[in-house]
Amino acid sequence: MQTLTYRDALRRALAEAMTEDADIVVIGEEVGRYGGAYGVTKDLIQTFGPDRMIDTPISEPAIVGVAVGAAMTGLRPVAELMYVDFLGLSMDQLANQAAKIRYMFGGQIGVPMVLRTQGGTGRSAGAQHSQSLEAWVMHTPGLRLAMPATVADAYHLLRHSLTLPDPVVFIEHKALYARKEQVDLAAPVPPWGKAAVRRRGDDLVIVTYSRQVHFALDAAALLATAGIEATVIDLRTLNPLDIDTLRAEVARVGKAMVISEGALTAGVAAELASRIAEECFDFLEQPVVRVAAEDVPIAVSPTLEAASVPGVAIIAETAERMVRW
Amino acid sequence: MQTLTYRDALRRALAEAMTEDADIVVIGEEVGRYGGAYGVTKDLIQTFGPDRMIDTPISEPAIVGVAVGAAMTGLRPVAELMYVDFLGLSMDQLANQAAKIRYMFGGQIGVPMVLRTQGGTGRSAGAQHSQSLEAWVMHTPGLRLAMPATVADAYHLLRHSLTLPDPVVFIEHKALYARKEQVDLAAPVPPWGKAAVRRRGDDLVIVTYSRQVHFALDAAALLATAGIEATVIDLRTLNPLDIDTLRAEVARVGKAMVISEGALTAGVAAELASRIAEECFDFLEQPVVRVAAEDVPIAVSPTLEAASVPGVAIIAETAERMVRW
Amino acid sequence: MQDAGAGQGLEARAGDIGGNRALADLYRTMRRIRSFEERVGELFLRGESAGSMLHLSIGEEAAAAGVCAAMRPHDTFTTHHRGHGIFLARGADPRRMMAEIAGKQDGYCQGKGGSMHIADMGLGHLGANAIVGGGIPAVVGAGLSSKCKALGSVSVAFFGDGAMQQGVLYESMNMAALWDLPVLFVCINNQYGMGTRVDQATRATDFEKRAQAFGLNGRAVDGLDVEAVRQIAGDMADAARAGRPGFLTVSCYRFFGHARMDKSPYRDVAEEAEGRKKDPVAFARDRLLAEALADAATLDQLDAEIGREMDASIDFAIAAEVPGPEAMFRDVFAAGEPQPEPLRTRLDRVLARR
Amino acid sequence: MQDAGAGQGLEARAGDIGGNRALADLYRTMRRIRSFEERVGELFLRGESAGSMLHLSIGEEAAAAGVCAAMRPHDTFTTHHRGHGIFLARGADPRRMMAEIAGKQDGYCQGKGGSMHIADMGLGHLGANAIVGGGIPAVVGAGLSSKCKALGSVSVAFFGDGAMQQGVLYESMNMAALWDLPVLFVCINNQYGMGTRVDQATRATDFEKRAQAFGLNGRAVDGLDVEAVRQIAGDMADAARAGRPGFLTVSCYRFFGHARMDKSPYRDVAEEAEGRKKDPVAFARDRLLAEALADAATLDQLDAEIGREMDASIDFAIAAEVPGPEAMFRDVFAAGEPQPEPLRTRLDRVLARR
Ligand SMILES: Cc1ncc(C[n+]2csc(CCOP(=O)(O)OP(=O)(O)O)c2C)c(N)n1
Ligand SMILES: Cc1ncc(C[n+]2csc(CCOP(=O)(O)OP(=O)(O)O)c2C)c(N)n1
Ligand SMILES: [Mg+2]
Ligand SMILES: [Mg+2]
Repeated sequence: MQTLTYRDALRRALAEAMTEDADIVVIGEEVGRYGGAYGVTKDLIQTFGPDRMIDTPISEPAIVGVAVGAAMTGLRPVAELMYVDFLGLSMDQLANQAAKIRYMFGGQIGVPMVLRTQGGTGRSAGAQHSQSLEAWVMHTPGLRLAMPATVADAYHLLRHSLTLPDPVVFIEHKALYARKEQVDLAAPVPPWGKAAVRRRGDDLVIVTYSRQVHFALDAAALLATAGIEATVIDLRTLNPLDIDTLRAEVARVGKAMVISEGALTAGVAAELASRIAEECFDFLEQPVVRVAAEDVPIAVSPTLEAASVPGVAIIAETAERMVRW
Repeated sequence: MQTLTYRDALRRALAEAMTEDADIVVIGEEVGRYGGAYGVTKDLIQTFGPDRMIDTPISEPAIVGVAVGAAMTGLRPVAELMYVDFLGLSMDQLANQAAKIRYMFGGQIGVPMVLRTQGGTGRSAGAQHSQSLEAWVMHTPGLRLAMPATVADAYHLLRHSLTLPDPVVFIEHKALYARKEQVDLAAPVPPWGKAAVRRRGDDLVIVTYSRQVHFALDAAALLATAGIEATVIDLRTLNPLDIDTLRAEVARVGKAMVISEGALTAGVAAELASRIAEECFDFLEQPVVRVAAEDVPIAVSPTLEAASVPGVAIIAETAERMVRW
Repeated sequence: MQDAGAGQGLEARAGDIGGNRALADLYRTMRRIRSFEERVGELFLRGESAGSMLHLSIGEEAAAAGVCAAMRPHDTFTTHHRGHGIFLARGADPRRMMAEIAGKQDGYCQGKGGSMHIADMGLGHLGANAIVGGGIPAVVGAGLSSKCKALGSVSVAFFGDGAMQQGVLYESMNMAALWDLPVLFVCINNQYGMGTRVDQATRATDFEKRAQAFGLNGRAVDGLDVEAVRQIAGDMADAARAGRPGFLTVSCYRFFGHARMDKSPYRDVAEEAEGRKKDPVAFARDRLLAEALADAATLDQLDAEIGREMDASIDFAIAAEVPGPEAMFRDVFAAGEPQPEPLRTRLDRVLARR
Repeated sequence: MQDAGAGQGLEARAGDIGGNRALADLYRTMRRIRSFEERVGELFLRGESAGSMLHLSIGEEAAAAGVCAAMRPHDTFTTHHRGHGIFLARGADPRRMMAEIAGKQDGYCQGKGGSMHIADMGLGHLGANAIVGGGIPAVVGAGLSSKCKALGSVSVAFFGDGAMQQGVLYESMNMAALWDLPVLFVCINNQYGMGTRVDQATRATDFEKRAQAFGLNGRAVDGLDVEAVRQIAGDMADAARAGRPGFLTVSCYRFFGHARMDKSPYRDVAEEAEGRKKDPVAFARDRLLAEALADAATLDQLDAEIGREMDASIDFAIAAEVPGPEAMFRDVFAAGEPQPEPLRTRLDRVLARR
């Protein structure tokens, strides 16, 4: 057991993977000398040198496109977008190229790359630096999508991503980097594609991922003091999506809430709610309830920012209403 | 009454709006001299000249960005992306700029532009020219989204879009351009944001938009021969989304199918299914059933292409199973 | 004098100082920028800013003052994330700017935009941008409006050297040239994009040559000398107004870290000391004194007066109200149009069924 | 001889014709391209192509043949939507190409890619692209692999003049120059992007100057003379291999419409007649004859032989199987990984509950 931050766990995963696999290179803005805008790649350039920690110009479309070409020719690139909000610049290379190459070319070749980036609110970074755009990725066939909530998962999911034959979008949460946990990295974790049941209770099931897992757990702790016991599922990956765990837990309990920090409409919460309703209809006592970000841009004002995404209070309050329904 | 194609209706809407509003300019690749890749703007350059039918270089990010700046300074631009698949190139300008400007700037100014484009399958155009990406747009706060299915709506929704104070993404369907209908353009149509009930029956409700409306209607006709009567709702706009009509129809009937030509996962069908389940839970006899494109890229092979998106057969077959459930 | 600058930035106020209206006026503008930015740093240290993504333009005052002095009342512009100085040079009210940086209701954008999204349609500020290069194509659109509607206005895009590697710049320059638009692209080359020195981002640092290769009037100027900047920007704005779009790169040095948390460990003390010698404010002051256009006492007095003005902007920002919760749903779409439904309203409906 | 070309394109077969191996070989390559493209048009007319988005490279044969002749076995490349000729020049099997264009199982991509997404890793073809400019950054990535792994290979991006206005090209060129990568950018300037003549898309048509302004080895060559193209491409490929990336623009004329449905109403007959005089195949043939490197009979015989080869590719494509429905779910992800669930499987589960 050791105390590790999410940031350090990511760095360790990268460093270990790079040590084991000489084909891994990191390509992105400020990943080398600067050590990453959020410090994830700090000092890795000392170990791996500038040829493997490749600082790029501010050219997001090309960063992703270069990674695609590198992945097709023998490297295993980790491309980095400093903010997931910059996906808008890279979506062609990601969705039209990386995601489709294996298919369009009849299975001749894959694109084993990882696109690391971070999203979410929590730093008054404004409308263009606070989004949660995982739904765009999840909607794109051909992409894997990992969103770690815990320190151990930051490590394990990144290690695993770096072994996969297909492109993985790996979205960290900007408000989690400094999060510390006691972890034993040698302890077993659920396999890739399996959700983790972080807490188990019989009154309702809360399904979420990334930072909202912690909000859900905090809310669950609060609810427990009011005699309500919630199951909290951390999805860990959105592609693959672990339907089996969702089905088993919701069928058992009969009430489900899904939470996403992304905008409500046509977001991840909609997919989760639809899946659960399809798979568990006969067991549901009430509609699956979606708690997601408001359908508004994120304001820089800290009060508005916090109010526009789910938090412990609204989760707990909604859960209580669901249980008392 | 007259016979008009979808393409001609669009052209007429543009021409009339441009005649009435001198601030409207069309900006895009091949919109002028060529008359549009699918012929929508054919000959408009004769009437409005090259200063209002502005042929651009192949620069999708800038096309959308230029429209944003023009819209902020007194013009009402109609930017055109030749294929919705090119959104990946323009998403930054659309989602980070056009969609957020009014909000980020505290309501000082809006971006009254229309982004016309077309999507969908039907021409063996392959993975990068056959997508249905409306979910990315629908998920972005600040954007309106219109997807006409009928000739009359091609006309009316475009006319209406050209009066709105906010950015509208207007997605046509490539397989509908040649569609002919008898229309009376002076006849009343539902207001902007209202869905149209295209057929009414008591056995199940089918909710869809764009080309799938016609597949749904054809399926409904087939079903009728087997004694099953379906309601078919054409959403017309996905933002605004007409929850009231959905609620009223589904509450009445108790069974709902939603159809989208976009990929299933995290797509528009998920949003529709979630909405209906939330709003009509007590009336639903069975889960809302999603019929959407497979979670695969679109192959160029005509057989694979057709098989990967919903069509009349699967709609009818699924509807029958739902009713006989 | 306390509220000088409020809406007055477009007017010369240099009569106060000396004979050379131009230089004195430019000095005053640059000093106001410098003082304002120092106060932004203070606001952050006092924990009153909205977040830490604050990018100071200290060292870059000549680009802002010189180019804005070449602009006319109806001209428009966009800026990058380091745009406080430009906006001030254009005539912004420092109090409303500071309030915006604090995320307050009284800010230019009602606290929704903050430092990186400040804008003011009254002054033709079409917006700062947190996307590197994101605001560039908008000026081509503004140039198109100007041409189509014969407005006679020029539109100016301000951006950093980092944006020179963003593809949309070239698409935008190409269109401006193709359509003979009244547009000016201004690259403020402060030698760094975050921790990346400009020669670590490209092999080709003579940026004006790129613009020339796209058919623009591409020029370079040293951002130490504000009069030189104003002169060339004036010529280029005239040319742009006549349909010959231009690109100007202004060289300077980013005195401090990228944003408030960055201590620039990637550059050494000697380099920074050398770089900070390229101080356009000191350079202008020395020239005013050397050419006897002002005496030191008058300048000191002016500086002090500006200092008080900027102190007041902090007080104003701190005292201002935070936006109320109802602001959250406002301005996603225009008033009177269908609005987004708040989460709680939806939940109430979904959960209140029984 | 019927199946000549199958995997043999990288070998010289010119011994058949005359003394100047080089020109004769290049002529043969160009003739094969011309003949193949004519058959693609025929396939479409016979209703056997998958769709109508077929872009013929007739008139552009010298760019394909000349540049590919400068490439070595392990080199890689990407092409644009008009890439049949390039792939053939690289040694593709016309039968598998034609089958792919027909959307058949026996095509290079099992009928999933079609004309615009043809690829073959065996020949280093990293893929054609239906996004203008979309394949350009991939060669920078391939160049990076080559450099990191000391492969000694060059990677070449082929694209049209239309892609010169796509921002990602400049980002890519900048990176290639910054990192000294073994990369070559080849612009096939056929004067049109759909209906837009190159001077209607830009004011600056000397594209090599743009590349120079980004620090590349920027050159231009006339695509009438295949030997000139091969010569300069060879020099540039050598330089690229040594770490000096290059950009070459090859001028030519698009003989026919943009795609199969386009009759080019936007250009007049006189222009087309003039443009088609710039025929690299005829030019090479004339030179072979003029320099007595081949006699007309031999060339006629070669042409006829090629014609039969290409006719056979049509027969092959028509006879080939369409992909079976199970192909739909294959290759979204690698085999053995979690796969997408088919709609029907999900519906069966959802609807079979009772
Ligand atoms: C598209 C995009 N990429 C990256 C960033 C992160 N970022 C913010 S400022 C900056 C450096 C910009 O450098 P430059 O353009 O020279 O402006 P300066 O900060 O020097 O004024 C970077 C990389 C961003 N905001 N937007
Ligand atoms: C990003 C993108 N924009 C637009 C198109 C539509 N389109 C296909 S080919 C083409 C013209 C391309 O011209 P050029 O690059 O010169 O190639 P050419 O067709 O002349 O070979 C256009 C506009 C596209 N496929 N991709
Ligand atoms: Mg800079
Ligand atoms: Mg061309």
